[in-house]
Amino acid sequence: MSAVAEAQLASRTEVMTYREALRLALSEELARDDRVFVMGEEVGQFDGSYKVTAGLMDAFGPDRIRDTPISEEAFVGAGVGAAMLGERPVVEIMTINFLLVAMDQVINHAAKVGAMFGGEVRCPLVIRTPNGAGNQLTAQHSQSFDGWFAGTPGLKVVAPASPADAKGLLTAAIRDDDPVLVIENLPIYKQKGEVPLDPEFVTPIGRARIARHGTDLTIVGHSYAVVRALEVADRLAESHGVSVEVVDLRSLRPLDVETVVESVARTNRALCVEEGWASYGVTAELAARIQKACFDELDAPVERVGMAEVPLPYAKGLEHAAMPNEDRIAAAALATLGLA
Amino acid sequence: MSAVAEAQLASRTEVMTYREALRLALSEELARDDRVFVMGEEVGQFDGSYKVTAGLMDAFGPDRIRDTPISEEAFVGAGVGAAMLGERPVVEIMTINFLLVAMDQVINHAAKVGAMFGGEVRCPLVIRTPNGAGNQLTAQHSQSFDGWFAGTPGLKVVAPASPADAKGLLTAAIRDDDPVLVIENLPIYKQKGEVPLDPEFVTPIGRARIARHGTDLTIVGHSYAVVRALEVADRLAESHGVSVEVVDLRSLRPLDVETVVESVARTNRALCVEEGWASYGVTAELAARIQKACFDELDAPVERVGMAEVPLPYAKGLEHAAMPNEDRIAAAALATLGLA
Amino acid sequence: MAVTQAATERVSPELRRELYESMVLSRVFETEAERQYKAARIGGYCHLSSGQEATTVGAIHALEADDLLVTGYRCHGFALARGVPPEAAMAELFGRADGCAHGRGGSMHLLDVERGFYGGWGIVAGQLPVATGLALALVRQGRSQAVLCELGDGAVNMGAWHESLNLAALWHLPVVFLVVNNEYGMGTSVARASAEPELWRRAAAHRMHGERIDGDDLDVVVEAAERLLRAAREERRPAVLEAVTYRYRGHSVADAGLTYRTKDEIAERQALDPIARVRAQLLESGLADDELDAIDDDAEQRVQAAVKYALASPEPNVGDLAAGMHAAGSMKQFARMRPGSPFGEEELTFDSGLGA
Amino acid sequence: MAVTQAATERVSPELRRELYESMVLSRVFETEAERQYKAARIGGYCHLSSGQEATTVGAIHALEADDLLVTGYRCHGFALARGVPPEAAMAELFGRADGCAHGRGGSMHLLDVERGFYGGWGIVAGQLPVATGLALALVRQGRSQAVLCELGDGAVNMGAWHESLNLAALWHLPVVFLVVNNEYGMGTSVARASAEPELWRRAAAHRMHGERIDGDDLDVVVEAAERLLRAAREERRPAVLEAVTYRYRGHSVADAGLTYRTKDEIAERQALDPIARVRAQLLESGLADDELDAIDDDAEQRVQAAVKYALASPEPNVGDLAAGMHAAGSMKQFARMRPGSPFGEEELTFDSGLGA
Ligand SMILES: Cc1ncc(C[n+]2csc(CCOP(=O)(O)OP(=O)(O)O)c2C)c(N)n1
Ligand SMILES: Cc1ncc(C[n+]2csc(CCOP(=O)(O)OP(=O)(O)O)c2C)c(N)n1
Ligand SMILES: [Mg+2]
Ligand SMILES: [Mg+2]
Repeated sequence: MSAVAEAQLASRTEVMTYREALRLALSEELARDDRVFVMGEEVGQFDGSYKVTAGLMDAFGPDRIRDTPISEEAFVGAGVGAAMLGERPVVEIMTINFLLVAMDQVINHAAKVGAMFGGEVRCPLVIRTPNGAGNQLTAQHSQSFDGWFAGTPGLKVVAPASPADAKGLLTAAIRDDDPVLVIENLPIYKQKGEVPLDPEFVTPIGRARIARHGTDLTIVGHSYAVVRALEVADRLAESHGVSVEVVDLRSLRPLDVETVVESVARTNRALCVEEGWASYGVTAELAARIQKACFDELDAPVERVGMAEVPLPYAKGLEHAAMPNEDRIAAAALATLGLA
Repeated sequence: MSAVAEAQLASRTEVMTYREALRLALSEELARDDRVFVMGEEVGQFDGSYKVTAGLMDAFGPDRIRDTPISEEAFVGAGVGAAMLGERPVVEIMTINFLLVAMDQVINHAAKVGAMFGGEVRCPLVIRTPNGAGNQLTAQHSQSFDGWFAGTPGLKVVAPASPADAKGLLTAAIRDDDPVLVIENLPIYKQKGEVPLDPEFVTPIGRARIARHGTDLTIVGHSYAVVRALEVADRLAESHGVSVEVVDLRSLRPLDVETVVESVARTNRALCVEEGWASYGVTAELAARIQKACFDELDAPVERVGMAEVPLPYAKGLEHAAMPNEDRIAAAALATLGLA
Repeated sequence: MAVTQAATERVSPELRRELYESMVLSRVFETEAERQYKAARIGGYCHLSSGQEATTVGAIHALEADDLLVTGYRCHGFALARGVPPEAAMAELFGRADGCAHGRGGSMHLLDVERGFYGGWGIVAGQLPVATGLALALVRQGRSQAVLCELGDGAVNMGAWHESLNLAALWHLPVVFLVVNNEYGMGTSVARASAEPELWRRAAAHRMHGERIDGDDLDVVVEAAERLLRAAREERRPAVLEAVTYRYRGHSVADAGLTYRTKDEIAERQALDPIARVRAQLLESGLADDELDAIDDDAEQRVQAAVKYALASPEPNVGDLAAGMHAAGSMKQFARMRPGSPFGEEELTFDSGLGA
Repeated sequence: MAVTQAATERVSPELRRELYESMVLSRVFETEAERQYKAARIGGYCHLSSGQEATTVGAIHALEADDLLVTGYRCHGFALARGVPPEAAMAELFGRADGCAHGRGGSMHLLDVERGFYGGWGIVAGQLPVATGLALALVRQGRSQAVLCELGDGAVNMGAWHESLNLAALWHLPVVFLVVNNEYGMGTSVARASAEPELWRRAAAHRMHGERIDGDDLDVVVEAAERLLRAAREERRPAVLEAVTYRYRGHSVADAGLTYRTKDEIAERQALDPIARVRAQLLESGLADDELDAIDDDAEQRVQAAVKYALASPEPNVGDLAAGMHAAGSMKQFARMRPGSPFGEEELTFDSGLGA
């Protein structure tokens, strides 16, 4: 491609879904670096159970887009071993719920390689998997263990909430020399947004983003919670004329506390939201950090909203009531603003 | 036994180790209830890798004290199935690190039985396992995932810090109709204390304990952190004449926040301590709860101390520096008191 | 391939007719379930077993009243064959209070403790350790019964399979692992997933009996399942029974099921439909066409009645969101957890009258 | 039992002498390690392999320079046989900066990437998936080398064994799984843990070659390991090699090792000591006693030199607590995580000069 064409491409963006943005990052990295390969259940012939990898097997062949048996422990561990020898495996786990059977390889192997061996060998492994609930998938299939991984030294954890970050963070993860868990999200896959086409576009790991500017309250979250927060912000602007700032964390480890603290120092009120259970969850860490860093700035306690603390029931009505839906987030926001 | 003898026994206590207290609870419950049986690696012929079950196989036979192959996923799951049919399995996992290979059975099976099946069947399973570090066991063997389980609706999690509670909480766990994780601790096994001999003695699940009364600062923790906190409290009383209150949580789910809040409302300062990593850990939840419930009472931000956030290194000096040792806790306490 | 020969005489015409009713009920129920799913009255994952009825119904028939059953998520047919009323099953799919799991579990998590059915589980192979534990409990309780544990051909590559088989064989537990080999795990054929595609052979790794049968031949299924369950009950000999069958529909209602196989392949298998086979056998044995049509109509009516029942059943009370999560009395243990709770948590209650 | 016959002629006197040196070095090193452990200069878990030297040294000899090695935690002998200097190994046990893992790993986590040794791992069977991945990487990189993966007899009951073998067989990966059957997993004999105690037979569950050998016969080990590693390299045929041997000491230095076996049993096995066997063979082949004594003395001196070296090596710098955890440049990513940190966390740094 000519330098001019490249320059144009570098500046161009295109509207696409979160799913397409992930696929674009994968195909660009597969094309750029032979060490990159994709491995997981149904990623090839089936086109991916959520179609993220659709078409990639035709484009890159079965060696680089590897269908695996249902053996998460073995192929996550195979990713660890391949990465230790310099490959760049991108392992797909259908949903984060199934990482439970491979927990030992993620926590006690991938995360340990760097430090336990004194920096003698690295593990540039990427694991991609969606969290979330909301389609009546029920108790065993509707969880978000994000905080468990974010609390594990040796791992890096990112969770894109927009198509642009889906591309930018996945690219950054594949190029990173450490194990990175990329937490995607089921409801967001179909969300559309502007995505930079520049193959060199990356979203830096460890940098949060102000998704919406506001002055009265900061809502902090990651993944789908950000989409909900933006909706609630609009709603409250109309209904109560309040100005809500929304911080999209983008990374959970490293966690960009500075951006959160700068925001809360201006708004003096914070509401932390997550799709998973809040007790002992991601929002617990956020609240703990904010109360310490913003002790003198806070006009109200840091509030949290998460999924109702029960194994998610199947019935639509029960499920909806259990989710951190927009009504519950709005109510929590008003309570934090003293407007409840 | 005569009523008189029973009455005497009921009121008697004896000094024994934490390990012996656990063994006493097991043998009393095994004797009391035929449905109770013990299952795990080396619990029988080997007398238990940490000797908690020493002698029990001779006393109760190989059917009730079952040695298993190294197959944590299978025998934790076997505990789930047996419990669903009304048995009272007590599964021993050598150390909490090895629960990673059985995570799916604990989180996605044991914890789901009650709610997912609409209350049609219960799972009275007990899993006993020690957490902790401090003997140069290195990165893969020195972890504390306590908060992960405490954050899982459907489970109950207790963590005795004294011989009396070791007996009382294990007995309560075995008699409970829900899955209970009993988190023991390696360094405490040899600690001695007064233990009630009454076979009916139980420590109620969900009740914390004021382990030491004080007026200037509340140190909150569970498991071995409580032992450290008591030591630090004495130290600071001498060195700085400050009066430290220590709250032993005893249960992590349900978490007795009321006791914590009552204490902090009096001392106006809180330091939360844990053996594991603090970020996204148990102390994150404690800080989040305290800042909300004690917003107007706090004179300083809630502070936290945990293990340095790195896979625990082997070398003695590095390991000591990484642990939430008494020096680090004392320094954090003084900082919280504004005396640093 | 160690295909046990059919022993047709073992299935009497009366029994065959009974099993035919059960097979048809399963087929009709699932056809209706797919319709209702597309009408958005059923949500989540919905896995159909159309084409697998001979395996399902034959294996369940081999169970005694006090035997136990555990399955994966493809469990409609097993539940119905075991006697779960279509009403309770359909109401569960609709997420209603009168569902067999009170609307908490849905399609993947049917159960019926009174009939010894300990669930429908959703994690591949996760039900195997649980089934092993049920078998252990039977032994400890001195009950000479057995556990039938269903799993798929894809599940045999999970570590839980290996660990459970070793434990069952080592401890002589009365459990029969029924591998329903419908030739695909989602879009992956057995040959693409298993280095040893004759899955029954893996039992030998634990000195356990294994065999493979034609899962579309009702007589063969009944004979083998009865024989292996008896050995489990009477001699505490666990076994692996691999039944080769075929799934007509996609992996779940959401999957068209055509990226990994051809329409022709499906058509070929449908030409050998197990229900049609049994129908033909019944005609041979003297039943009249209209008698069989009457059975089919009756199944249609039972399923329509189940739909009516499900529609009439109330939505679960939102106040009972956490019902069943904890045993009665647990609220007291959680009472002191309220201060500083995440927004709304204080309101959660779970000591409820649902279920046991 | 499929014991391959010894092919004594394949091991020349020169080679036998060399391997004897390696076996003695391992024995002497571990004897000293136990002494140092009791003197509190070594901590944590310390697993000795005294008695297993023929298996360890024979299998490692079969590796080519570019082959890869992965083991469990009982790894001293493997590391030394592969050429890790006793100094670097002993310094690691002492937790010193010059240890092969810079004092971060200790006894269980020795490694030497330059020699293709990818660790010393502590979770039973956890190294199997990792070894499978290393083999996959060899294939992707077009390198015709193989991976030797050590595990114990107790490890074969973990799900990771089953999943890894299937993946290796299905994808034709060049990996040989060396099952060091020392008859016990901690205090559990093979018969009490495995329904199929002939562990090599489990390979068949994945259409993989398996065989059992006398792990105390150096010649047999060398022959079998060379043959299977060649098949892995040249034909991408993975295999299971079960070597039957015996552990003289307890499971770890902390275990007296007598609750589950008798002193007599240990004595019987020591009477057949593999090192003594090789020494006898060397005498037969004409070496003089004092030549062999000289080898033994040399090993003693090398180990004592290693102890000196370890003692002289500095303790790791506490400021480098997190060294190696993350790749260079990661500090920048973590820079914004500091506010509100738990006490002391701000000070943690990990971009360090250690290692790669
Ligand atoms: C541990 C785990 N991994 C992946 C999944 C997603 N999943 C659900 S069903 C299935 C295929 C199972 O195939 P098979 O065992 O043949 O059963 P079938 O669906 O054919 O009845 C997969 C991969 C899961 N539920 N659990
Ligand atoms: C998953 C897991 N469970 C338990 C342990 C504790 N453990 C360490 S070694 C061992 C015995 C292993 O025996 P074997 O595989 O025969 O190896 P050997 O020690 O005899 O060399 C056990 C149970 C562990 N490290 N990992
Ligand atoms: Mg299948
Ligand atoms: Mg062994």
